[in-house]
Amino acid sequence: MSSDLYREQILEHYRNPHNFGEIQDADITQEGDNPLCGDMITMYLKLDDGRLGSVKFRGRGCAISQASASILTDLVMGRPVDELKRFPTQALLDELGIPISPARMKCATLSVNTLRVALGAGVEDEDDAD
Amino acid sequence: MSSDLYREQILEHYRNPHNFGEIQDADITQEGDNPLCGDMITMYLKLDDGRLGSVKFRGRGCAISQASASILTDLVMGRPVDELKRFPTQALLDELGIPISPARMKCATLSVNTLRVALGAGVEDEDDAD
Amino acid sequence: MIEKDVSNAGMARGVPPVWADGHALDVGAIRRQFPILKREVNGHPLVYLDSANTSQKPEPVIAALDDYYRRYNANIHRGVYQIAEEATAAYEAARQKVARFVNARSVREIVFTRNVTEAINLVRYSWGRANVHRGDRILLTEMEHHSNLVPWQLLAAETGAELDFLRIDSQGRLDLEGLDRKLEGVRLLAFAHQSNTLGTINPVPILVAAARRAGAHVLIDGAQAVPHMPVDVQAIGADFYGFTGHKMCGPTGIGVLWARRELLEAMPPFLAGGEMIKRVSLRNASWNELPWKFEAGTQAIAEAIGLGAAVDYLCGLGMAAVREHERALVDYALERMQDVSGITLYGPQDPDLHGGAISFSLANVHPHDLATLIDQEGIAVRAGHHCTQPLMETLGVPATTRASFYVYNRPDEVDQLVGAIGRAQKVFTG
Amino acid sequence: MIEKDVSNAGMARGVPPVWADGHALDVGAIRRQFPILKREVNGHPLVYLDSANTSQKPEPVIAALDDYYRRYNANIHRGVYQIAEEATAAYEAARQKVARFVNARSVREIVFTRNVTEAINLVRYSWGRANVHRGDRILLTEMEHHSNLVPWQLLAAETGAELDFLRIDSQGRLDLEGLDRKLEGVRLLAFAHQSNTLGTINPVPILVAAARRAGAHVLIDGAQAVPHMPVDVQAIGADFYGFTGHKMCGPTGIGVLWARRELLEAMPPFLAGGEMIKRVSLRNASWNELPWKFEAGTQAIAEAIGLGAAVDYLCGLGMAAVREHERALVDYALERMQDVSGITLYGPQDPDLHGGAISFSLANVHPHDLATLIDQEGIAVRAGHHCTQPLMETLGVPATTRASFYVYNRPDEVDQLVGAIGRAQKVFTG
Ligand SMILES: Cc1ncc(COP(=O)(O)O)c(C=O)c1O
Ligand SMILES: Cc1ncc(COP(=O)(O)O)c(C=O)c1O
Repeated sequence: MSSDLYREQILEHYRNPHNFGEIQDADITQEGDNPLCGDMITMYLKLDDGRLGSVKFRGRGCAISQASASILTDLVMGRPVDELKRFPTQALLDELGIPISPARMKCATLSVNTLRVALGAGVEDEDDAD
Repeated sequence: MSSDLYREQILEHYRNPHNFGEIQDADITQEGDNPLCGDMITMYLKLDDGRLGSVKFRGRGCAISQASASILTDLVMGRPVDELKRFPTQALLDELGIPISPARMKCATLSVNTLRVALGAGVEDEDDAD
Repeated sequence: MIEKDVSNAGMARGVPPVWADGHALDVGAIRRQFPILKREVNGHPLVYLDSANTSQKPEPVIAALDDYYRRYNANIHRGVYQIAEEATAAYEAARQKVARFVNARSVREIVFTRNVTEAINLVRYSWGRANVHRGDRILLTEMEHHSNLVPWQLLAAETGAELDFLRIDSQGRLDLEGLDRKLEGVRLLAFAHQSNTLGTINPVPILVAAARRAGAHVLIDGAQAVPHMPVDVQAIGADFYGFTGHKMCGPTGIGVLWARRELLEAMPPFLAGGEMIKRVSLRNASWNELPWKFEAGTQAIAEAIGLGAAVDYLCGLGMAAVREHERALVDYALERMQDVSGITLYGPQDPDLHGGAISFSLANVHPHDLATLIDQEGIAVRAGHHCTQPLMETLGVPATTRASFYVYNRPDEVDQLVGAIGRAQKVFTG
Repeated sequence: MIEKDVSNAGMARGVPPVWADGHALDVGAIRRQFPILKREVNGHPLVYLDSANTSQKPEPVIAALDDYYRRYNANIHRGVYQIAEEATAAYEAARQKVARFVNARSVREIVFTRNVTEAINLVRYSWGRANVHRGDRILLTEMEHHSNLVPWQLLAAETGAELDFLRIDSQGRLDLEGLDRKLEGVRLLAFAHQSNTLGTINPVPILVAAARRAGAHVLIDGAQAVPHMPVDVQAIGADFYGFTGHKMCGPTGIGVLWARRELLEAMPPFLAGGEMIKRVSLRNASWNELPWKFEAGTQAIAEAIGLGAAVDYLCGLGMAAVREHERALVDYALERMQDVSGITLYGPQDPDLHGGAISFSLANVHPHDLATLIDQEGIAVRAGHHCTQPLMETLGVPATTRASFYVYNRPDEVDQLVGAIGRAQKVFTG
């Protein structure tokens, strides 16, 4: 069984996700889901002087969706909100470090898309490239 | 050019159709047409003691539809109406004596189908055979 | 036991000759007819266990398409030249084959569509809008595929009709308790002959008889039945019965609506345009005879011919033998799979009631992760809601994994699946 | 002269690279790509002059279908396994090719249908029922194919809207006199880019501009345009533009609706079922993103991929070169045919306005007899009303014969046609 696909890092994040939980007095709470496979995520954001002071998430779903959420929270914690509105999907994929097939892309990007919606930024629409 | 398809007999009937015209005091006048190719025919029937005393037709369309009408009128003139209600399509096709492809079958049978409708008999429905 | 009867539901009036075949399938010979099975995926021979989603295609079907395009491609019902005659004859011969295959009374009752989804929508738009009114009820089941659910939601919203649902028991069988009462005031009962998610073969005779007593019309979604068992629409006695070519060895892009002729005669057209008309003036039109009244524009000609070849192919195997083959595979698979640790199997435990699709969950591996992992061993299964989201609600899971079988599957593929599931579990449990 | 502009209508914003090709077609090489052209009919090599009805298919298209079924047949958007990923990628790549081919702004504006007839009916049901009301007017032309006429008759009957028609002149060109007045109160202007019967290339820019001034929506039936000339939907600026795969070297069973994204976003779904939904509960559903919102159930996957291969093929030839080839053939054919005794030619005399389809009547041979007779020499032409019965009324004939051309036709096939017409006339005049 290929361990390329589910590197130990991913499995570790899946089993013991970072920043897992709720922020009771969150400034922004945003749900996101992936109806096709039932992945769900809720992000809790606390802002601090233009920065993401704190971020937590809850969710259920496949290892890729949940591990990517865990990894994302590490990546974005403390960064300026303006910058995060343009946070590139690729940065998260690079950090995941495994090949993501098109069918699993929605799992891998659920967290970053939910974050973008939470911050009032549009979702990247790759289908329109010509 | 193949003369099999348009034997001299067909062309002769097409150019000089038999029983062409109207019967002013017809007992039954029946129109028939073939919307797909625009063939049209009107049959005029005069009954005489349970027999088809006289039959004429008018029409316009392809050689096969018009020649077949001409040939049909010869075949049915004077025959008992009860018998004609069951007049077999094949008898007309035999008399035409040329191979009729499926696409031209509606042309070849327009006259006999119109006659059947005129006599209150149903059209043969070959599609239901199983 | 009533349920035991249902897998023979279609055969009540005797087995039409096209299904007659007492022999077991020669799976080795069958596999050689399916070119895709020679393929390797991720370094392993393809183990295709997703036929409930779409079936693979045998040589004669692929060859029928190829032959059409190479030798006699032409538009049908229009041309008076040779190749157009050939194309028309082949297209209508395919309809005849389909009619015989499901034992329709007449070829006029067979309407070609793109898929069963379109067949159901045809009934929704044409029959439904004319016959379903405010306050009428439409009875469905909670195991319906979205394609036999959402059209009725929209029809209900448009007409003011109400929806109601038959529920399932813990083994994924319909709960028929109070069926007659539930059918009161029902204009249409619509249900799947076989569930694509649970595998359940529904008790068609009971449901149809009850609907008849209640004066309800019956639509059956046969997408999962026609490919897998003998189906006799006359014996079943419903009003509408739809199925889909790509699940029965046929090409994509072709499906079938069977309906009783009187209904089709009375129904207004659905799609309008070329071929479905008799006479057209600038402001008026009249309609062609059945079935062409419902086939607007240039049809999926090659696809219909391909479906005809698929029907020939299945007839050659014998549908009773196909059903028996799948019953045996399911029997074996249920037995093997129930030993997997942490597995939950959905659907009937009795293989007589269980068509060739098995859904399951694992305690420790999400369906998508499982499907991705075992694809690494060349095994194709489906993970998701299988277009039955409400049923997922009932089962209390966001998704399941489903393995489904067809004529080319062997017991050793079940073994490979079970082995791969175990290895996937190890990845997750360490 | 305004009309001279129209054949370049699609190119106003510069030629997208996919059409760029300054060279004349190498018809010999092209013919070798179409296997059916090797066929003999009634002892003669096939002379196929019925491409306006359906086109023949080149090797790469047939091979794309074959390859799909042999190597990666799987349902799309559903499976997470390898062959499903390949099928999904190929299907969506085909959409991308089609989008580029007609220069759509976004792939989301490209909806796959069975044929252009379904594309037009989609607009009828989805946009039409929501946007056309009692007293609104729908303006058509009297040269419309039944597929762009009967749907609007039915929509008008359902909504209480009124139909009106642009007339043609003696050369089969639209009479634009009083166009602005005729457009008053018009909700929808629908017309063919090119007439399948007359060959007329309609003045698209003038019609669209006038409709815009009047606030009317515009639907263009591009069935006869997209296969034969560069078409740029952004430059044209209509609201809906439909075309059909089987006339453009593609398989049967696949067509395209292009529509402006804002319109598609606002339109309710047409067919309901699997794949077009986002979330479904027992009583409610929400819709998938564009374009999938309009693609219910298992799509014509192989056919879409085949259409993608057809687009690649046509791009390889260059659509400007295709148009020029046909223009030259029509020029030659009009000249040769006008010398036939007793012939009446319909449609524009100017080959710049005349696409590759020529309709005619003979004084002494009925179209069906002519088509049957010349089929004996292997020549395939269409005889009938060409799904334009009202236009036949205007022309005052029950039917015409139509010869139509495509990339594989040569001037010597025109010569054979003219010779065969003469021999048919001899049969009838003795
Ligand atoms: C101008 C025009 N519109 C519509 C159609 C209908 O196309 P289809 O039958 O592929 O839907 C055709 C061809 O038959 C056509 O030529
Ligand atoms: C039970 C059932 N109904 C309907 C469908 C829809 O079939 P199609 O997508 O071919 O229209 C399917 C398959 O997806 C099915 O399994």
